[in-house]
Amino acid sequence: MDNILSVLIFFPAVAGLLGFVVDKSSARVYGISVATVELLLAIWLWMSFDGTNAGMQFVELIPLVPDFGINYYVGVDGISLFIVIMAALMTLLGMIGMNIEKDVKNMIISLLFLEMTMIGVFVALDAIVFYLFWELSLVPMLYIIGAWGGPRRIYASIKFFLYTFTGSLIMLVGMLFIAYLYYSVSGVWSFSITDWYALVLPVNYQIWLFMAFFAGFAIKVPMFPFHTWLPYAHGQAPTIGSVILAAVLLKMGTYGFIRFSLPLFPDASVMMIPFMTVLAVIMIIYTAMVAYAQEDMKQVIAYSSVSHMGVIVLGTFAMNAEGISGSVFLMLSHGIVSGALFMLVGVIYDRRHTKEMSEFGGLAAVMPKYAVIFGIMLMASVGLPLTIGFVGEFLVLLGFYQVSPVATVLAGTTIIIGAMYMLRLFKRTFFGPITNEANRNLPDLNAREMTALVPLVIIVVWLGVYPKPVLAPIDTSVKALLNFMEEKAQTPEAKETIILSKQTKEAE
Amino acid sequence: MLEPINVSLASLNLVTLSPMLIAIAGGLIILIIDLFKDGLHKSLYVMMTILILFVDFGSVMGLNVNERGFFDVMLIDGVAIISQLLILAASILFIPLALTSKRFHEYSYPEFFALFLFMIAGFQFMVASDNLVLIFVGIETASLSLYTLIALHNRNNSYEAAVKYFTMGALAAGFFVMGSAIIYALTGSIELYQVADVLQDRINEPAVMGTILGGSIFLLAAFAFKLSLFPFHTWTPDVYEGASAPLAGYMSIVPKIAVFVVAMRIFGMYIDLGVEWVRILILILAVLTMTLSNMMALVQQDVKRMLAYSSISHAGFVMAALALDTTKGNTGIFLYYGLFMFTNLGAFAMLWISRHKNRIFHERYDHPYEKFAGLVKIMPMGAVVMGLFMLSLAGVPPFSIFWGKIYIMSAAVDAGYIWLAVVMGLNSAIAAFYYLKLIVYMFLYDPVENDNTVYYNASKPLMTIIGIAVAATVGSVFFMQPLISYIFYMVSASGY
Amino acid sequence: MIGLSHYLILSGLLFAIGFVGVIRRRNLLMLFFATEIMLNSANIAFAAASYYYHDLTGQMFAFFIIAVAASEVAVGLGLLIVLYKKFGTLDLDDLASMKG
Amino acid sequence: MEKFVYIALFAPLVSSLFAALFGMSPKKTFVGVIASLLLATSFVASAILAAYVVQTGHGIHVTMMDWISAGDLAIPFGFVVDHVSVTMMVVVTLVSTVVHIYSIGYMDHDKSFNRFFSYLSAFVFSMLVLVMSDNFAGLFIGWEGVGVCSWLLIGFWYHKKDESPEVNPSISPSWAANEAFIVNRIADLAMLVGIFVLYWNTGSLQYDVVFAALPYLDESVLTLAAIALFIGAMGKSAQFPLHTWLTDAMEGPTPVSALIHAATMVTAGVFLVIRANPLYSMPEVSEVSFFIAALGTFVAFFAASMALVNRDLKRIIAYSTLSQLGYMFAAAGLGAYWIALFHLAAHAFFKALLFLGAGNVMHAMHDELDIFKMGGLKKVMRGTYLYMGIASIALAGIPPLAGFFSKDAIIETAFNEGTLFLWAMLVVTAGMTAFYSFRQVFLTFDGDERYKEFDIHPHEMYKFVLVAMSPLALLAIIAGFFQGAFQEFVTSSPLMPDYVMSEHTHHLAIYLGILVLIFAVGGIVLAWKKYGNGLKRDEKCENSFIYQLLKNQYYIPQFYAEFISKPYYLLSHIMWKSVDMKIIDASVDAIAYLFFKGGDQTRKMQTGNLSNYLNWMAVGLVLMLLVAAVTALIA
Amino acid sequence: MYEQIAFYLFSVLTIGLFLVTVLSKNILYAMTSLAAGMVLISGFFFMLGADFLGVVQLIVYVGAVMALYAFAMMFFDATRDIKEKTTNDALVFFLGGMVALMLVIIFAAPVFSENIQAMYPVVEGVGNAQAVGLVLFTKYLVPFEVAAVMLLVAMIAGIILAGKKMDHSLTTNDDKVISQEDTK
Repeated sequence: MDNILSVLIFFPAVAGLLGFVVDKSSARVYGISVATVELLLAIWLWMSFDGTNAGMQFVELIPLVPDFGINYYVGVDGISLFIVIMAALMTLLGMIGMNIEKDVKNMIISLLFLEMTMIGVFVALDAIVFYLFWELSLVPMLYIIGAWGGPRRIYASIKFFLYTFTGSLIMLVGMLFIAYLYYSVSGVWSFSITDWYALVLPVNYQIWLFMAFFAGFAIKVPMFPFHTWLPYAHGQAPTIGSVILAAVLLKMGTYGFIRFSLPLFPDASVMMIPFMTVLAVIMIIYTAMVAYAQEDMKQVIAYSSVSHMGVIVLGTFAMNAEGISGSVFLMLSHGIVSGALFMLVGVIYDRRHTKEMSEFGGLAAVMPKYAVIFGIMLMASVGLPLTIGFVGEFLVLLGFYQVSPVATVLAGTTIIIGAMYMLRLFKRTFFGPITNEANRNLPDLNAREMTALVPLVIIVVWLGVYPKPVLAPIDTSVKALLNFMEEKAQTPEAKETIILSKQTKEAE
Repeated sequence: MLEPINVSLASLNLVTLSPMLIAIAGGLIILIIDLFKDGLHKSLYVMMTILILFVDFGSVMGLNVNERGFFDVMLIDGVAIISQLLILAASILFIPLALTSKRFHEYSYPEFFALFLFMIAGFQFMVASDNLVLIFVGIETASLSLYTLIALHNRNNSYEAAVKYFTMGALAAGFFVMGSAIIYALTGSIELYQVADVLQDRINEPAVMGTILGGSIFLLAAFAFKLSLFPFHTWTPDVYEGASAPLAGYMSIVPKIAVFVVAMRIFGMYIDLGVEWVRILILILAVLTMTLSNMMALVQQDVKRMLAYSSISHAGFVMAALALDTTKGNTGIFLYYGLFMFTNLGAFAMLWISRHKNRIFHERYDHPYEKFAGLVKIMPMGAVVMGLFMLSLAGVPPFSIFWGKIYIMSAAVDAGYIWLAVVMGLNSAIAAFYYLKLIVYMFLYDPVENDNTVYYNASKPLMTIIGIAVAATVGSVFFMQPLISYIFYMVSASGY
Repeated sequence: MIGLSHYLILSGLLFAIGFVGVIRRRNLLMLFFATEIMLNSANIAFAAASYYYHDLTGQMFAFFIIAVAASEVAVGLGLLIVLYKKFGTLDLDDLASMKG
Repeated sequence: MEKFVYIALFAPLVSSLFAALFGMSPKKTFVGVIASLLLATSFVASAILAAYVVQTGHGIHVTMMDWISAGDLAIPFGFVVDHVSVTMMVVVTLVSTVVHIYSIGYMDHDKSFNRFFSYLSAFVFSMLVLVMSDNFAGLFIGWEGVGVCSWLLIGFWYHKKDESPEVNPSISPSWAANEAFIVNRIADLAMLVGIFVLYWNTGSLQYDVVFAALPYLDESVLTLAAIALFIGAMGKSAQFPLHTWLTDAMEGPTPVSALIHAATMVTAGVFLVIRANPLYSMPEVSEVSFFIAALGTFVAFFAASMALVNRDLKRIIAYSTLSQLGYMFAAAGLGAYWIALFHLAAHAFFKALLFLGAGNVMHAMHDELDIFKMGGLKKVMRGTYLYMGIASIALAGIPPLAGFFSKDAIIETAFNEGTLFLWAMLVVTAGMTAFYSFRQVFLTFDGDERYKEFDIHPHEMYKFVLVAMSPLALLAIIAGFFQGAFQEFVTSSPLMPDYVMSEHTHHLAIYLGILVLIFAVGGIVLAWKKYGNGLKRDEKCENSFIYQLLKNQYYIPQFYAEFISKPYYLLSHIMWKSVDMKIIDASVDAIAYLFFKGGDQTRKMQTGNLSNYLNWMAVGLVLMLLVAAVTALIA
Repeated sequence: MYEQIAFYLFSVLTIGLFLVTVLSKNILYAMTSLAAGMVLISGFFFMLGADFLGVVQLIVYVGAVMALYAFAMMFFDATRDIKEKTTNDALVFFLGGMVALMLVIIFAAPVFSENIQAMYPVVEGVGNAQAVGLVLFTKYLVPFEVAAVMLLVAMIAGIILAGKKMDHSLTTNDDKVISQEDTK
């Protein structure tokens, strides 16, 4: 099945359209079935994926507007493969764990459309197609936050939409400029990324273009100081919205850095390392501190997301295989872990309709299973070895040490301050005596919630102990990427900074 | 004594006149039918009009590119053909909106349809000539018809709107004739290709530049009024509000396409001559227009007024493309309006569907946001359709206007105006807010009053038109390639 | 000797007068008078240029301007009549129900 | 032999998972029994491996599977059983087996009995990973693993509530757990940096590769690596200034204190220095090594001083642990790695014994820990008294018990290295050690029965528990005699340099020993004089500045609370409320507001009045004409 | 010489009359002076040799337009003085002055070009009306016809706007009311 990517993209969309017909009472089962099939398809994709091939696989190219160089062009490599799978997985588990009474059908349909856009973003190889899915993903998310959210949901959803939209429009100008440069060099219009890769841009252009793309990606990531939409979005979104947002949508930004910024502007990327480093380090430390001051469980996790995304950004700009592979892996692990944490907060919110930490205390005694799973996710979040969280974080910090030891140490404080806010959260919620009588008889996780959470626990441990099946394809593609960047870089500084692994060097 | 003049019929190339003649004849036929039999139902006239426009459309399709006719007064170049096609297409889409389930005043007049056809003929003359006289007469024919059409809606707001539009239009006509007078005084000609030749020679005379610029500025002011550019835009929201919803939608498209063609001819000439100030002024106007009208749209309480401001903003956006004076930019103008046509007309048609005669949601506004609160609960498909239009207007891909936007932004980038592309992008972001506001009202709020008022004016023809608009909006990606290549071919064939 | 510039400047002055009238007048009927002045001023410029260039085009334009002016009067007065019937006034200060 | 490696390693994991199965069930004694059996299996396997290493003289190296590989980095799950690690394995599995059995009795009445065993076994597994790993990353796994288990176990009684120090001098277990975890994380960061330095300079994290590459590295690299790794060790081994967590960790159940915070985990830092001895032996890093020794000595004295006045039974032992860790670092820093390792092993036995004894006392006293409220317990708790006595004698360094040999060797090393100041400090500390050990013993077991005031009826621990403790007691007594054999065994490893005293020291050894002994005996005598016949409180002394200083742990916890924790929270709050909300978010909103405000202002031009509209058109025209005229004039 | 005198006389008169039109409070004065101004403008046309234009000016403006205005004035009963709020005269005259200034500056430039090739030259010895007729019915026939349509539009517009049917609005009345009216 060579066109599996198109199937992956459009299956949920078609299912979403058909979903309008499905009766309200059965919508949930319908959604779960569709998402399951989608996940199976994604796993099939993985199974038929050639992990040793660093290039794009399952490529499809259908001209859309050939005069203007726009094609429906999709493909997947080691970097995007697992994010696609994760998107499918998180959608499914999110649906399973979802506890929504109101307008279930609309929610299911929105989620299915959202799934289409998420997968589309990660497999798009044409800048316009990428942009298309990128923008389109805002719409269902807007609806999800706005329709099922908390009291300030409308403010939050509009803020989310507009902020991201603004940044990406500047990115669009950047894309158009590259296409123009490509046109002026080759005489042909093209928006395909693989064509652009061949383009050698002057360094000053690279810097401007880098900044243009930065505007789009940084807001999405979200990088300091563009992050303030995120606490609102998470704070107000329903559980499922937060799960998808944290697990997948944020990854679009960092994925964009890897897919666009690094290979297209290798020199600018190298020149921007100090800038990105400063932002990333501020992001890591500052938002972790802010997370520490939060009173609302969900806000803690929301800010912690920003902090962890800082680590991912840092790894992206390590310019060595360790850092970038780690960064990609960390995207996955952060997706799984933060998704799970948001689901967990959702569990308690369903029961008590509050997320304030001061309302709780001593939950460990009342809800032991919940506490155990929360504890495991907490440990994964703070990067405990043999959980999924460690592998990426370790590789990123290891990789970035080569670039800047001082920044690494500063960024490394994430393992300290990360532990501080997470443990504070855990202690205030789960430890101590049961002070609030309302908590005394809370039911523990039910079967539905367990179904949603246990697979995540298994993945957290499995990929923590044996990350190789995932890490190896990522690493192959990342090495190819670095190799490519090194060849393309013009300035000697860039060539020097981009570190190829010994194996790649020997292979040359 | 004067020599008798022999003119061969073939040299007149009368076929270039055929489209306009068809429209005029159609108008006359409708008047004659009315003369013979009173009280015919409006549906007859609607269908007649569609048929006439259809024939008109066909005759435009049959024109050859780059021909002149009738003592070189008529100029049928690619631009003229595309713009006529767009005008006719929009008109064909517009006119069935008369078939509402409720009766409104203007459609009780057969003259309404005759005037409508005369107006179209006026527009067609405007775009198919480079003679300032014909352009002027065409503009006035169309405008006078339009003023009347607005007033025929027959309620206080429509008179106010028509009078405002008329008065400001008269001032603009004054600007136009003064500008033409300066051009004539300077060059001794009012045919643009000759004007260009003469100016080309005189462009280096030191003191003439100010005069050239002065002439262009009067014209720019006149066209800025027609295109509703800042600060000549002030009529737009009021007129749109006073006019019936479909006519407002129509006004946001067809007159503007026609005026854009003329503006392209005139200002393209100036820019080609190297009068850089004209370009700068147009860019200033365009940027001010899109930004300020966006800002004003943010604070509107009425959807129709919001759409009016948004149309102004879109016009500013396209005007910026005109200032680029590149083939791609000019292609972008038509592409943009070709796409905007469906979406905006669809959006106004949705307002038309929800127009209620005597249910007052708001003492002043017909379409306050509150009216659409919770629409998704009352009328799910309606809400989804309106949402699609809003997303398209906001420039969210893959809906139609997105393609126009990136094409124009790309044109700006190609011409080296990257800052302009960035401004366009940021403006789209601001604009997204007020479109979202409607979506938020429709999808995220609960209905204010739970009854079926929003269905009020719906009828099968309206649904059909909206269906076409939706199909064009959503499926735009599939016809982008033929559309772009056709327009690009036509525009470049006319040398713009 | 009277040159083209004399006529043009006269035309310009008349235009400015009409212009002042348009922006100053609050009574619609009198406002329309001012627009007539503006159109006429252009006519002078056209006729003058036509004379000095020995070219008839200018007179043509002026002729059409007169035609347009006449049509505008017809439509304008028609509008004023309906307006007057409904509002009972021609003062445009009373004509501000739509704003913002 | 490989299978024994895996048995030794994974038996505790199996035990942990097995116990976890019943984690949420009510107490099931068989869980404890099976866990203990599995631990015993692990011990037996370790012992077999030890015998194998002794016999063959070389270690076993197994690679189970790949873990992380990215770029050039390849980290396997590899385990090495050599002289050093096998020693640790034996000590760890032995002590933990005893503690497991002990816990069956100690945790008898606890409703979370099964969970406890799960955590405890998980800890042992982590500790074994730590000691057996063949690379730094594997070590780090164990390192963090024990940290988490320690967090779980300190916070085992999580349901106790936080109280302010004025109400209750001890803090809540959950607070203590978090403190331990976070303080350790600070050190872990440094350790990670050390790992990064080594990786980027040697290209690997395998011990053998790294150590082989050391001679080719720059001095700065070596120094940085040595410092970074040592900071890592400081955290886990609770060296100053990261020591506060250890005493707070006494909030955990006593078996935990015995296993983790005395015998095994806290010695991981020492183990790391011993493991990385090729690095610390490099002449380029001699200053770092000396710093280690100096810091160790300082901590030995510093901790002992705090132990002098403390009233909390477990905390006294914790300070003593701290002090003894100082001794170990002193030895390791001075290059006497095998002596450090020997003291580590010996200390594990008697300190675990001491703690378990303290646990018995607690059990008897219904969790009362204040030794001022005890006294005269020897009548009811003979066995415990005996064990505590033995352990204290060993700790005080009275021959022929284990402590004498190991500690004396360290003091001798300090003398041998010519660092007389360190030597003097260590000797004085030996005296203090003896004093506080016996102060505690006397206050607990001798003198008047003060507990009766509080209506407590102490009783002796279960018999099987006492029996289970006997191996430790035995080892505390006899371990010292194997000093020679141990030296021979350990130093036969290529990775373990020998350390022998110089001739000079050797000659003086007997005098030095006697000197230390005099101090030790002096300490005991002093303790007897002061406390042997019951508690006589001395108001004047207790109010003296030094007493208060020591009692308040040199005010260091208060310092941390006032100058680190609270400011951090305040700063966080400012960051959130003022910076994030008021500056960053507000500026984003301000931009949006600006547009709104602008819209509100601009819409005023839309007055609805036609005249104004015409004026606007006029203004527009005039402005544009102005441009034209200006251009004309310029031209 | 006569030409100069005539020009300046006519100019001053025209400007004065139009100023009265623009500034007068009395609509009758305004209209009368407008008509007089129009007549004078036709004088300019005759001076400039555009006899036909001059005649048309007289007929259309003074004849038709002024008559229309006169009727309208009667309809609106506007013979009395009209009160106008002229709040910002300063701005108005500033703008007017600026426009005048700019136009003078623009026109003061040497706009007249020597080398203009007249497209439709004024033929010596041929009457102006004849020459105009020739051009109008060849080159400008299309605009002429369009102007005819425009006048038709204006006529229709005038008729229906002023017609009785506009008095009952179908737009604002409910459909029930409308159907009742239909049956009447």
